[in-house]
Amino acid sequence: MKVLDFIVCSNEQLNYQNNLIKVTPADNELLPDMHPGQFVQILVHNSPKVFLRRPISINFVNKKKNEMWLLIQRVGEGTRKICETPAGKTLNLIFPLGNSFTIPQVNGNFLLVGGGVGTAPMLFLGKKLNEKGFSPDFLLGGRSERDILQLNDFEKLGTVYCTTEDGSFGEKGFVIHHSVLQNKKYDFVYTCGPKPMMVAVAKYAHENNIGCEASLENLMACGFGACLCCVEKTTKGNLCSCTEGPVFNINELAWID
Amino acid sequence: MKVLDFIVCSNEQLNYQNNLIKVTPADNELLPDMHPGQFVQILVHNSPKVFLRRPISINFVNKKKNEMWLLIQRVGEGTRKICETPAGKTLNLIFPLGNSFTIPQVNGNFLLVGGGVGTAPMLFLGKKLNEKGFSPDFLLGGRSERDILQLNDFEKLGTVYCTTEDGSFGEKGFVIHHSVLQNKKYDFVYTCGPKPMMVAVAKYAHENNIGCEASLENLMACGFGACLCCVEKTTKGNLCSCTEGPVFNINELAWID
Amino acid sequence: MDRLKVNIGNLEFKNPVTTASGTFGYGTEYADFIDLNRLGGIFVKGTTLEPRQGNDYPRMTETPSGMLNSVGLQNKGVYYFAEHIYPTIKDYNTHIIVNVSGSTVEDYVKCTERLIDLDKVSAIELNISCPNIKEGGMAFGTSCVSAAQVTRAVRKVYPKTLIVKLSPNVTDITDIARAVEDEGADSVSLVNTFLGMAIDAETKRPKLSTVTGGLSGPCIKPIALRMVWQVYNTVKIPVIGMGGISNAADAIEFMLAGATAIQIGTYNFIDPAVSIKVIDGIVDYMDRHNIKLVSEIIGKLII
Amino acid sequence: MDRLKVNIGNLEFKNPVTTASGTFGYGTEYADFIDLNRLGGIFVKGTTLEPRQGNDYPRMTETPSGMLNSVGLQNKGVYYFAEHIYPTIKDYNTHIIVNVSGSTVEDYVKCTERLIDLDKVSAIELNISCPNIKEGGMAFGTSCVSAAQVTRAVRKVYPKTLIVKLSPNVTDITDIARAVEDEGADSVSLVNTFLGMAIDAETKRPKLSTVTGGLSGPCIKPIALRMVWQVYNTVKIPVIGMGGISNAADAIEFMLAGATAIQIGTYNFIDPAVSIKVIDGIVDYMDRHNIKLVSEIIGKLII
Ligand SMILES: Cc1cc2nc3c(=O)[nH]c(=O)nc-3n(C[C@H](O)[C@H](O)[C@H](O)COP(=O)(O)OP(=O)(O)OC[C@H]3O[C@@H](n4cnc5c(N)ncnc54)[C@H](O)[C@@H]3O)c2cc1C
Ligand SMILES: Cc1cc2nc3c(=O)[nH]c(=O)nc-3n(C[C@H](O)[C@H](O)[C@H](O)COP(=O)(O)OP(=O)(O)OC[C@H]3O[C@@H](n4cnc5c(N)ncnc54)[C@H](O)[C@@H]3O)c2cc1C
Ligand SMILES: Cc1cc2nc3c(=O)[nH]c(=O)nc-3n(C[C@H](O)[C@H](O)[C@H](O)COP(=O)(O)O)c2cc1C
Ligand SMILES: Cc1cc2nc3c(=O)[nH]c(=O)nc-3n(C[C@H](O)[C@H](O)[C@H](O)COP(=O)(O)O)c2cc1C
Ligand code: FES
Ligand code: FES
Repeated sequence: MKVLDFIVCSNEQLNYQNNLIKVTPADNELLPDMHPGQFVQILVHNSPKVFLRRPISINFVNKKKNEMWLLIQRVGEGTRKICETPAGKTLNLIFPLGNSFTIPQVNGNFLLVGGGVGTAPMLFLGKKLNEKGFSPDFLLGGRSERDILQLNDFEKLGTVYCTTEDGSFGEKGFVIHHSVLQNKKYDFVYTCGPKPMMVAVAKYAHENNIGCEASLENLMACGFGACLCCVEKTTKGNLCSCTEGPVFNINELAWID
Repeated sequence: MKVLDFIVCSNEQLNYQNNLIKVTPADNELLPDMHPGQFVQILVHNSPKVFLRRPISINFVNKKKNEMWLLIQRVGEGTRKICETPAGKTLNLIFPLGNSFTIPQVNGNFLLVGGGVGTAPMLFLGKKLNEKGFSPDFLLGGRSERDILQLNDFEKLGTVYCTTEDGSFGEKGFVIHHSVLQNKKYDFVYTCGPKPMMVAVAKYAHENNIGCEASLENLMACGFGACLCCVEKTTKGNLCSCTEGPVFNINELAWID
Repeated sequence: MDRLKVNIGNLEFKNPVTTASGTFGYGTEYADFIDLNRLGGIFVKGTTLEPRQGNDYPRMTETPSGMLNSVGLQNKGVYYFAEHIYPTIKDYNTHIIVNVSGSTVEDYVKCTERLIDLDKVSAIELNISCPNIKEGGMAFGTSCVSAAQVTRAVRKVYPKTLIVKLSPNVTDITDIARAVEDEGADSVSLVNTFLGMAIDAETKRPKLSTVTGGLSGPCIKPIALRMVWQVYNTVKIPVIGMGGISNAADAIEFMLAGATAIQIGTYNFIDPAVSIKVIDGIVDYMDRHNIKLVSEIIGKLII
Repeated sequence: MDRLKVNIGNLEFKNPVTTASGTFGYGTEYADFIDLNRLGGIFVKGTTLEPRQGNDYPRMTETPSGMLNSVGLQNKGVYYFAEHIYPTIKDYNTHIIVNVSGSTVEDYVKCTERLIDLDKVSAIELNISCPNIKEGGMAFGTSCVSAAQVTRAVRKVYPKTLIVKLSPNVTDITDIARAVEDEGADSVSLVNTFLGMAIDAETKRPKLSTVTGGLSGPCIKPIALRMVWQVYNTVKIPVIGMGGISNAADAIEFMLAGATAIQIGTYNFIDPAVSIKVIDGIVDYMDRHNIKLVSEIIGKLII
């Protein structure tokens, strides 16, 4: 873990509420090894309302360019301010934080389910699986076509299925209703997104006896295990989702009774 | 008084610590009549540290362009943030606030003494005197040559004398030591700047039986008479420097015993 | 706009949004910015029996998300108010409530007596919580005995709506609220400012001439909200909530916690039109949440 | 760096900058960010006799210039601490001070007893001010009688440096400070968090599972500073000040107000290296002001 200034290399507004920000260490220091599921804590230094840092997943790492990608949805003042940072300006990050998704040792049918901006860590995870020689399936959900993000990038890594609530792209409905879940047998499922979606995915996995990991987005103050604010109730008691998560095996979680 | 968004037409960094910002109402509303000595309260909306508005004098009004000028010295977070506002962006102002300098009805020898950024209201005052057909003298003081601001503008309005503490421009020393004060007899003196300077000027005026008005820079919360925080002790009791000032006749002030 | 009506004692307020004493002058200071007639009420400047010069400059300093003040109840006294100020504000179509302050019980009573006959002064707010005067002031509001004593004395002479303004600088604000309720207060308002302090490290001196002053603004909102909720759960009389309100969401939070009406203080300095924006924002919230009457929000926190 | 030394009771601190309990884990959480050996001391996590799961999620919400927490003393208990955590931290070259919390006087005493033999635990900080547990906690710190009672009981068994951490949720903090001084406390630390609350207007629900929680961060600094100054002017034992410190100027303000040492809490979350920056900033201040020994700053507010 480190606190480091990053320079914004580019800041692209992907749609009405999402930005893709690519950053590189300001002092050209080489990025350390980072793992899918890990996140950063971003300082918001120009707002009277935002006091704490904001946790954002590592969306992708481009080792060659020494760049890290952050995919951000503007939901409030903090994410809005971060997304206002123009190329050339700096962002101060604490990174890399948290545990990461389990990378399987042998090939299988892997499904990566992301809802909304919860697709963010899935790109990095897909890439890592790719590097292992695996070709995962992606199931991406959004409200409408414009909410499906980074489609081209995902398509390079595996087969992509989509759902939209209004049916404007892919199958109509929620990810959990996508036909691929009926038609194909998976060995492991990874998920990140709104809690109700993750719970539904977890139930699907549980019922079908499939291993499943979910990445939580609990509210955080520190992000590195000092405050104990981000706890999730688990079979092992209250665990910190910032150090013992954000990735949890669904069997540990108190989601399914 | 009004609360209005202004657009920054230009923002020029004059030296290491001063900016000249020209603004015009965002909705093209015509500027009302404003008077030298009056000020505006600027909202600082992008700082975690600044809570209150910041009072800044009206430096100049260009009626033709419907522009108001603000001359700002970056002394802390608030003025720094204001000076970071680029052309095209908006500043929210409450204006015009406060009383104003007395404009004499008959000609005479007028001296306008400004120290540091205290020269700000003097430009507007000089202009008004000019419009009346009077040609005032200006006495501007700064630490060094680079602290003497808007010299060209002042020279269009009257005779300019300067002092610098390091002697790099004009006479060496403080304004109060300038030879013109010995050599010329004035009928009225106006002053704005650091308190010790204004007190010295007030003493000079008092001793020489010259009328004198000073513009104070007391700490303000509201700027329009609601909080009673900005009071100055006067012969009439505690007066609000935002509504009953910022301009006071030195005879009212408890500065000289 | 009947749906915004709320009642404090016998008084009907056209809406729950009022402005806090000491931050809104006599209302006239804001006449350029807003239509004062739209306000639920105006709590005018702290008024004492005798004129007061207030404390020495500097009286103010900025703090993180707030400010400290030590104005010290500068005002021209209740007689001047009644004769010279009241006539200029009495025709506003909103409640005028005078914030009565004092150093002795007798002061409070005498000051109140001068106000009884002013038809348009619908109520008084007894300020037993000012941290910025040497004698009396906050001391009255930090003990049940003295809070009860001054309330009792004023209640005896004042037939109209009596609101008592509580100090947050106490171990248990519900004790004080109960004490003044027992003495016949029609309502309690809270909170006044928190006693605080600021130092300039470079000069090694206090930033206020009085060393300590009263803290207000958004920084205090979480504590104020907690106190309003506690007091709402303790007394039967209506609660008027304040402390750091800067927008409609804040106001609604206070109402959910139990406030029948709210006051906006310090934020008027930053946005002189905030009170009107809060009224409009409450209507918008009611529309979005399908709430017919604003009174349906009061105390409706779901736990 | 001898010029930075300060003394709390019999203990010498290499500098006045320490980190606040509950915000700094066991120190190890910060080992990646700073050299822990540079700190004056580390006040480790609130420790209780029995393990505690703490309160339900959500336990945290942001507020203007601060945050509310209701962690509720989640910890594995003093036995686990002594056996498993202590060995991993005992070799840091800084003072380790355990924050002892409990629900009954007996809990405090037993928890303390388990710590006596831990050589490198130089002192304990008796937390009689936690607003986030149902029984005991803050209740001990809001009355002189119970504050005295628990201090007396612990003092009886604990021979090393005993610091008592005071609650700011009281009418007069100097009363409590005097009460614990009279019972033999070597030092008082203040302040703990202020009891506050936050509501989500849209869902009409409290933002914390426990409804109320403890407010910390820069927002509370003016009140905390005032209390440190009051307590410094009341007791003879050294005062450890905290509440919203985020930079060296803040730390110096607390020292000018009378703090012998300071603790940094919430701001560690925003800048994990803030404690070291504060140490460096104090040295810089001393150089600029020609101050030889940091102890020369203590209580040197000019009034
Ligand atoms: C480990 C982790 C990884 C994350 N990765 C990403 C990412 O890659 N991209 C991304 O856009 N976002 C991500 N988030 C969520 C992101 O941190 C929040 O959206 C952000 O903190 C909101 O800040 P704000 O100031 O914009 O909104 P606020 O003004 O603080 O809140 C706006 C609204 O969002 C809600 N909200 C805020 N934070 C959360 C949260 N953590 N969970 C649920 N609701 C919340 C608030 O209750 C409020 O209703 C992640 C969160 C975590 C914990
Ligand atoms: C009526 C009026 C007119 C003014 N006109 C101008 C102007 O035209 N141009 C201009 O640059 N400035 C002007 N000022 C001063 C300006 O308002 C302050 O410099 C500004 O508010 C400082 O804000 P800050 O956040 O940058 O500094 P802060 O961080 O608030 O303070 C930085 C330092 O400046 C000191 N300081 C802050 N405000 C004042 C003040 N009002 N008087 C003395 N010391 C202060 C602080 O104590 C601190 O030491 C005027 C002030 C008043 C009251
Ligand atoms: C400058 C100033 C002056 C005040 N004067 C008074 C007063 O005269 N009487 C009073 O009861 N409260 C007074 N208050 C307290 C406010 O009415 C209010 O209780 C407090 O500021 C909290 O609300 P806020 O955070 O919205 O400002 C004053 C507050 C400020 C900031
Ligand atoms: C998340 C969190 C947990 C805390 N836990 C404890 C605790 O266990 N024991 C304790 O005495 N104080 C605890 N505190 C209070 C701090 O030690 C400190 O007194 C308070 O936060 C004020 O300082 P600050 O504003 O610098 O944070 C906690 C504070 C926070 C924010
Ligand atoms: S966010 Fe602080 S421990 Fe997880
Ligand atoms: S600044 Fe508020 S009355 Fe002058």
